[in-house]
Amino acid sequence: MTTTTQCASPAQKPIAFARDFCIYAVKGGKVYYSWLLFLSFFVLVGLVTTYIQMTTGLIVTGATDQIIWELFVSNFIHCPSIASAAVLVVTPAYIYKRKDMKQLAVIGEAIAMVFVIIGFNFIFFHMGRPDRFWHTIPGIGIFNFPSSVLTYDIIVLNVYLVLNAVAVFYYLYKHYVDQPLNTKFYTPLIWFAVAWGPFIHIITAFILSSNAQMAVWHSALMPFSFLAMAAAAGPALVIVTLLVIRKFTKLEVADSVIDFFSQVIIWGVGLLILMFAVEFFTELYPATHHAAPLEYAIKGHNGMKPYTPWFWGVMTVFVVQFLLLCNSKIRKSYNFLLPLICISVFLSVLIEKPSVLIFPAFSPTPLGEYAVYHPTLIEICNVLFIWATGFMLLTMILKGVVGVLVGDVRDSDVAVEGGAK
Amino acid sequence: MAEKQMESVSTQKERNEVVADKRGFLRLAGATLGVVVAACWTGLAITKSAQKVEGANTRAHSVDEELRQQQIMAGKKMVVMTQEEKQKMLDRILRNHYRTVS
Amino acid sequence: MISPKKYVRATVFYGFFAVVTSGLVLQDMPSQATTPEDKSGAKECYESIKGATELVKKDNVVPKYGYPNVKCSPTTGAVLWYGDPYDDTEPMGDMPTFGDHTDGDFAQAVIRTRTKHLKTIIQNGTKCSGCHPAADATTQKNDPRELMMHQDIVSNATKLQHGRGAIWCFDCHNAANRDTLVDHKGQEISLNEPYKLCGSCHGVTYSEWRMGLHGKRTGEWRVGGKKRWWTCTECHNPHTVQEHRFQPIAPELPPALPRGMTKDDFKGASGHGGH
Amino acid sequence: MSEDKRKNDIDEGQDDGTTKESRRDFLKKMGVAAAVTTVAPAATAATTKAASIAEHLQTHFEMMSDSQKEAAIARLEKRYSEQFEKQVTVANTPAPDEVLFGYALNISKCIGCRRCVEACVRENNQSRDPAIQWIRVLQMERGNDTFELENWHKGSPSSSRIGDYGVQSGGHADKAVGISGHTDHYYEPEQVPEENAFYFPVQCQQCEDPACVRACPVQATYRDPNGIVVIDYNWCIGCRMCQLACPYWARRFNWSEPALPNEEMNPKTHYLGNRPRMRGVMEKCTFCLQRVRDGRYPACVEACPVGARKFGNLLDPESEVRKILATKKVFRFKEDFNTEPKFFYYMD
Repeated sequence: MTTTTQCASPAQKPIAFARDFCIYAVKGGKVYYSWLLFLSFFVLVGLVTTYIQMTTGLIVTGATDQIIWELFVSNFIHCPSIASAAVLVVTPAYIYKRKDMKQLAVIGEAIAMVFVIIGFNFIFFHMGRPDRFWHTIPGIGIFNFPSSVLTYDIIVLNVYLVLNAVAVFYYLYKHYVDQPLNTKFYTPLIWFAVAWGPFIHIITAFILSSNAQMAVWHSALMPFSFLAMAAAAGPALVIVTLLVIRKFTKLEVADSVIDFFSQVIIWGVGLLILMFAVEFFTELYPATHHAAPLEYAIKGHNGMKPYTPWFWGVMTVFVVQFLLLCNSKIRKSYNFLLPLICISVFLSVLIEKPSVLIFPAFSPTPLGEYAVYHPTLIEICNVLFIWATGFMLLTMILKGVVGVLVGDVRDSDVAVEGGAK
Repeated sequence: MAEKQMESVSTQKERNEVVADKRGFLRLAGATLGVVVAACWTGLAITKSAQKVEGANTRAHSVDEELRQQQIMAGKKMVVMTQEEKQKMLDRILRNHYRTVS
Repeated sequence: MISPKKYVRATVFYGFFAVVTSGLVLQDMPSQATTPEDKSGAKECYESIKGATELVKKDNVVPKYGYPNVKCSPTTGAVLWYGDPYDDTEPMGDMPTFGDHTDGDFAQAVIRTRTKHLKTIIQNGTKCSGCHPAADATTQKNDPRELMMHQDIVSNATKLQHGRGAIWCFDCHNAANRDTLVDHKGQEISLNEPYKLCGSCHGVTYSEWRMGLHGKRTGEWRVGGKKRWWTCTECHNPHTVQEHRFQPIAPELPPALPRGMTKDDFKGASGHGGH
Repeated sequence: MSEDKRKNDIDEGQDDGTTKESRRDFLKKMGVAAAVTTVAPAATAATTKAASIAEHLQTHFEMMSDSQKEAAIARLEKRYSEQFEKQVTVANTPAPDEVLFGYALNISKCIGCRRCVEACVRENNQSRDPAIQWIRVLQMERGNDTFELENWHKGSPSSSRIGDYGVQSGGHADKAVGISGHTDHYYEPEQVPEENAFYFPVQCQQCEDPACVRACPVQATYRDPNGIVVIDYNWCIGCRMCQLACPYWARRFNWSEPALPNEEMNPKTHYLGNRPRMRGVMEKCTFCLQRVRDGRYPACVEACPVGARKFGNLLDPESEVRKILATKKVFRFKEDFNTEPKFFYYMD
């Protein structure tokens, strides 16, 4: 058609894509930079605290031999929740073939990818010897495959990360060069990723429930309540993200999409409340020793009730959220109430992990001790550091994704061609 | 601009869906087989690395399922063993030991 | 769109806050682990019965295993660790069998000679017979009465509990030779071999002791390996054994509480366990 | 006593000992010589750095060749000798053949004096601050009152003699009788034993089917040929899955760099046993591997003032533990977890 000034050869195109994508991702307006600056504050502080933890050891956290899991694990468990929720974005788009969501599926996959990375970061901080991470790599290390549940989790998360990264960047690249997708490759990939999504959370639940001695976790309901949490917290994050994208970018997001996700949250929170109720009944009615940790969380033990306010607070918030979301007027309040409730859903599911699920479960210890967990400032700073880096990554990747989707990031050939038209 | 591209993608897709002849099926079957073989191979490689430390996976050959079940059903915490139980327990431990060592 | 000056200012602002927060965080760090002082300098400590089984820590002995011959607890003064489990011992010698008990392995058995460590003997600098000559042999065998001496050993001799009041000092101590013991058959037994006397009444315990089920042994775990057998009186005080099998002793310090918890938190906090 | 004299004594002690491998001895001496004679500091720093890199890159102990093992041990001995200012030996005594270790503990004898705990800390070079202890002694109420109505929910009552210790005889229980009572870890009376209390020491039970070994993602913890569950401290990644899996609360984690005073450090160590650990790894009771592979009783057995602790070879019917199994009332703690502990509690 027209003479192209800089026509990249096919082999250079992926490099050009990566370059354009990165350049677009770091450029932005006032709000964009303010948000990144806000996050960078936590990153700066976190760098110091990370250094302290890596040189001093895990003693800087509040963990003890009585309560061995710190905030890192509690937050880690939240990450597969969000990551597996990508399924809820992809499924309607590709399996139910909803037109209004076809383009948005890639955003869900990007969120999944980033949250798997955040999860790995939490595990890295949880390890006593992060420098020995290579011991888990098959080939140079040892993989205790058939018996250790953690190895399953490593496999499942890595596969999910690869699946989503490939799906996201393949889609974006094809969009970039304006070529049709190879559906023979892409469709099975998407289907496979959809099937794989629930696994990451189920196996994360198995890490907990496979411990015979942790009585209160020894429950078959755990994977399902985890999936319900995923169905609640994942779409909550997706809604907030989509609303932000709709407000600040040119990408069109239909109201019907938001409505769909708020429906999913209702189901997620509702099922979650139901599962909590079922589990509490099963534990508390027979009142065997299995119920001891739960009783400790609910009403304390011998005057020690560190988790009681958290427990009741979180449960109340769940119910209130459910009731509020049942009101269609609130669901339609896209600019104020809905994002607020979504953030609250995200946070309440996150807070439920340490204060109800993890910390009380360690009391009594196998030898009958009751203990209280005291998170330290360094630990909290490190957690914030991981979240801040994670959200920074998420913001930049989504910025690039949106750039590709709306056509701001384009192969120069196509751009010129499009311009001529 | 974006809409136009979407259109082109969807037309391409429709064309692909039409193609479903014998060769396509064979290719698909071949690809599936390849994926299965690759998965098996990876699984085997991973499992192999697990057997590096000899005798660590005692789980694999800890037997006597029936006895194990009985014990779980009994829910024994601090219960004195009968002579018979003691003998069985010792047999189990020694058998497992010889199996692990050999 | 972007005014760089503004962002430089904001960065400086945030940087300041970052530094302040880091300072706060550093304050929150656990205090550097201090190495506690070695308080195990005690030269003398006891094995089982305080006041009766004292052991001296030797500086110059370098036995086969480890360095000092004993290590003592800084809190209770008890022996915790034997560099040489056979220190100051001699072969046990023959072992009488009562009934048809299976033979224990005592081929390599060693015991510690009691006479060297008996406080009464050491303090007086003489043997028992130095104060109690053989002339006292006329004393009645079963004649409970107030004692003028040894009230630290038996506070009220008229109510001697061993044998539930049925026996008296000379049922065990040899009236004819105070440096030895005597059994009910009149057999003279050395103070170093109290098991020969105790076993004549406590037969079951004695056979269990021979098999290794009762009592303490140190040394090698192998059957037939060299072991130091602890004799009856090294753990039990025969004069007070009726009141308590073992002399009550002070326990070592309790373990550290979980970090961040105080003793008050823990009042009644440890409770129903073991599931 | 001067420092030199003591060093000499130690050296003599070594020579008296039964160390067979002369080459390793030589290496050891070389290491100490290097430590004592002041080499140019820069060169020392460089070698230290190289050694620490080599230590980071070394593989699992069971997968090392003999020469790799020797090198790894020489590296450790050099490092420890410098750190603790005395000659430290790291043994690699092989496991004796035809041996399966078992342990028996008489709960009717135990007086709760915690000397086993203290001896264990000293023998096994555990961190003093934060304090790590492998043995935990529980104080419990005697189970006489299990017959009273308000205590019935705690479990089925049993014959009074065994009931004294809260232990049920024969059959099975709906709920635990023993541990249902009040347990205290931090008891601190003037003197022990206390009235109406019995004591229940818990340490690693060296299970035949250990939950911790199953949970470890990198096989850093495994069962040695004598049935002891050991840890390669240099292979552990510090994920604490084993600690979570253990129903006996037997494993301890080094939350920080362990603090161990030079004078109190026990210089006779074993690679899989009591060598000083580093920050961020798991540790646990190994039945004093360094002692039992040399034929000696574990430190807790030798320290127990009442002879409540018994140790021996389960394959030998003449051993103390086998005789106890044959003649005494024996139970295992939390048998329902099916981990097949080789640690037996018994009563007279």
